[in-house]
Amino acid sequence: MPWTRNELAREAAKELQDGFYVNLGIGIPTLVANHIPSNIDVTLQSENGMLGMGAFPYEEDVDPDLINAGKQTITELDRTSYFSSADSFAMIRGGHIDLSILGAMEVSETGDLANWMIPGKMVKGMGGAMDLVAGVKRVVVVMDHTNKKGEPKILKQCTLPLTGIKVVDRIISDLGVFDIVPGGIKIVSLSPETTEEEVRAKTEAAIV
Amino acid sequence: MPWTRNELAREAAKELQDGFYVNLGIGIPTLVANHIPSNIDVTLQSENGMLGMGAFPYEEDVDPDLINAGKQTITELDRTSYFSSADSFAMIRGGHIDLSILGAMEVSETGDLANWMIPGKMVKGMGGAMDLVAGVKRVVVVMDHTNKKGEPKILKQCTLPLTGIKVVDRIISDLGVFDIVPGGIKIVSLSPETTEEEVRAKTEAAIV
Amino acid sequence: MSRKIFPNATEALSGLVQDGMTIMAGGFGLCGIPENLILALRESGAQNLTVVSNNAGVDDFGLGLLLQTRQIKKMISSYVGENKEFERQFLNDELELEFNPQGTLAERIRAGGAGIPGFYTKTGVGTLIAEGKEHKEFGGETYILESGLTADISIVKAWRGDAQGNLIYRKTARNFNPMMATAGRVTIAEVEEIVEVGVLDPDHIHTPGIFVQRILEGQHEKRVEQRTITQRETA
Amino acid sequence: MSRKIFPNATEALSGLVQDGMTIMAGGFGLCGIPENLILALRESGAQNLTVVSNNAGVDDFGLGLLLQTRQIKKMISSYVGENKEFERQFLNDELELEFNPQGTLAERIRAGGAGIPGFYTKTGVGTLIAEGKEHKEFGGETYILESGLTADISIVKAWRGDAQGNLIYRKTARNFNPMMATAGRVTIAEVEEIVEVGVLDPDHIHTPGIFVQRILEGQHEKRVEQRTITQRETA
Repeated sequence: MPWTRNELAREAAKELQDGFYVNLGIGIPTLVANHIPSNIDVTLQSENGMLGMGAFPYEEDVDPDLINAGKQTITELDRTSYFSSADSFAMIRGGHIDLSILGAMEVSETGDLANWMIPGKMVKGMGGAMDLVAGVKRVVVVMDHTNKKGEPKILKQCTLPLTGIKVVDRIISDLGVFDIVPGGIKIVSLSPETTEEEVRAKTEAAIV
Repeated sequence: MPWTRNELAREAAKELQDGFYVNLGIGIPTLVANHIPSNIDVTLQSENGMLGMGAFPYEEDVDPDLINAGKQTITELDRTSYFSSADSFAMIRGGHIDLSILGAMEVSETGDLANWMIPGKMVKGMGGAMDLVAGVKRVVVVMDHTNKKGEPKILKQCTLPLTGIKVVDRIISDLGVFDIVPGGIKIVSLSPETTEEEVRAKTEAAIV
Repeated sequence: MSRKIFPNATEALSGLVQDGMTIMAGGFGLCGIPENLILALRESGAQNLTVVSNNAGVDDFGLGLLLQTRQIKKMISSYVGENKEFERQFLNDELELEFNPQGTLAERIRAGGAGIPGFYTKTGVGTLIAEGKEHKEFGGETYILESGLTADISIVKAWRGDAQGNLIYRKTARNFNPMMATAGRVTIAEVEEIVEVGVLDPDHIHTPGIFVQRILEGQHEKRVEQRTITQRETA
Repeated sequence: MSRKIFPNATEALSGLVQDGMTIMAGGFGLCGIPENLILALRESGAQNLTVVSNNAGVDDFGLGLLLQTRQIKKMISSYVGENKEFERQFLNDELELEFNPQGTLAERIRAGGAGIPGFYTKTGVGTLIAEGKEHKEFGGETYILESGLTADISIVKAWRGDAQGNLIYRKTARNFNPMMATAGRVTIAEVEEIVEVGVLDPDHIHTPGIFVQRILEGQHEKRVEQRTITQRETA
């Protein structure tokens, strides 16, 4: 039984460790914030220039000067600090963020990631994704295991333009958790009732 | 009659224009601050991280957290801002300072400057001098025309290790004001009773 | 020295704008954008502009207004997803577009203002972004060379400013504004409030006045792009 | 999260220091130097240190204390003029010295913390500093390649800090401290006052807590190097 979006976010939240500084991408990764265990302390970075991101505001507290990288209104915390985009990406590029959780269109068995453009379609841009995958210590991808046609998204080689090469450490799909290791993809765990056979059938990358 | 130290500073102060941002070196250049005409507005930068440098403090206002690049205690002004050394030299290197007035050991006829080291003597370091001459829009040197032995300090080529090449725009010596122009040094003005003949005798560089 | 203060955005731009110029415009999404100066730029009628800005506004606000009037020839951005007119012009080859990774864009602007013509970064290695760029190894890893960016005019938005040009930004409205302020040959800042010189704490100033040649007080709509809220539980 | 707070400098250094390490130490002259951590480093007895610091203190204060004990093998600095023991050791070949132009030093440290392994600068072109370095033309001008600098440990001094590691500096005591805080594999900050988390205004924080692994409250002598004063005219 594949994990739901919410279950995927819950699985991804297991990546969080006490004291971690974390950048969450748009979509399912954003939901991870709802699953942070109460016994650990995690600080969220927003690449538009904020460390210590709080929840969405109450209606009356909406502040147009306070948004996250998804352009959503948010709140600050006691610990919050603000800085410029140059300082924000200095933080990212310099390897100071412990973990980034991102969405993906395709991942290769060597950890290449494609998540920003589909040739022939209107390209919106890579935003901060290339900087995040290049700079953050650990990159975890959250994605559906297959595309809408049921075709594998975990491939020998990506077919779409890349966001980064050899950057993904772990994939969390609706079918399970997978690590990028020498030689291919290693199964860490599977969602309930999912079999290795099913995963093999839905994965182009070598499973080791 | 050669200009005194104070007269030299007064001559150098004529370089200041309304609205200028200026960095003054240690020694005679520091004295220039005492000669800023009251009808113009000049902001002094101190490369250790301050824009808008004030005078020396009264005894009771000495603040160890407030010094200039010469490590002297100073004061702040209404307009003052503080920043890091990286931001300070970004300002300098990026060409945002209008004028730097510096001391010199030697200047060549093409505007090369030597003012930081004498081989065989203990070298204290170049501090911010190389950055200033490379980055500031206009560099004016204030110096004695000859060394203690009476030998020229304005040379065809510098003999001492350089601070920068082709960086000096104007020399103000105790004998006069001289511009670096194509082909050599051009006399702009002379100190009282100083003759062009005397200057030629005390200058190795071509005078055009 | 009140010569830096201008009565409004139109006056602040006057005598500066020419066709074909490169303009940097601060902001992230619609947050911290120089609303008044964008409107004045539209009024100026300047054509064939190259605009450096992380995003391109929405159809009827921010830089979208300059797209409507076809004043922009080229955008240098990291993400332009919220603008239909942009999409239409781009797909019809009426608009040039240069994508930069957001961090590379931010750093290129900082470098431009800091007198650094080039720097090496890991970002984009092995991607389309790296094509045609110099590659170099440092400590066994591959990096690509990116260049510094400057502009003829930078237009930025701050919270408070003074007659010296000192600026303080508010919360995430800071974003690209501080670097762009350093990278313009001329930088114009619009602020919500001009205060007396001396009111801003020297330790809190984000942009020292040396970087700002003109400043004006503006009216700011501060439109919200995505109003995400937490519902109060009713008792 | 009070795990970042340590009771004193000795505790804050414990378990971290090893012989041969590279240490960055903030400050300009004696202004804004991590007095307590320098003393603790002396206490630690660590040998053969490479110290990155704009200056080298004076004979009996600041980094001069580590020169007295011969713990420093090499200094990377821009100016070392105020230290007789330094001069003696250097002239006797007991100490290595690498001079960097001050702006190049500051930028190398910023680059190190920002994941930039190299950048081009005009500073030092045509001088001893340029020897052996790659030269490159940009827009018809010549620049040299300088490399990013990082450290095993950075020791910095701030005015106020909190348990999250957020720091605010005071006046010109900021200097090299913010960049060094970003460039240490481990960064330890000593502050004059540790305040409750939430006291520091998020818009005024100079160093976000992510860069600071350990923090302590210290006693600061804050010695003045050159007490220059204006005499009051007596009436």
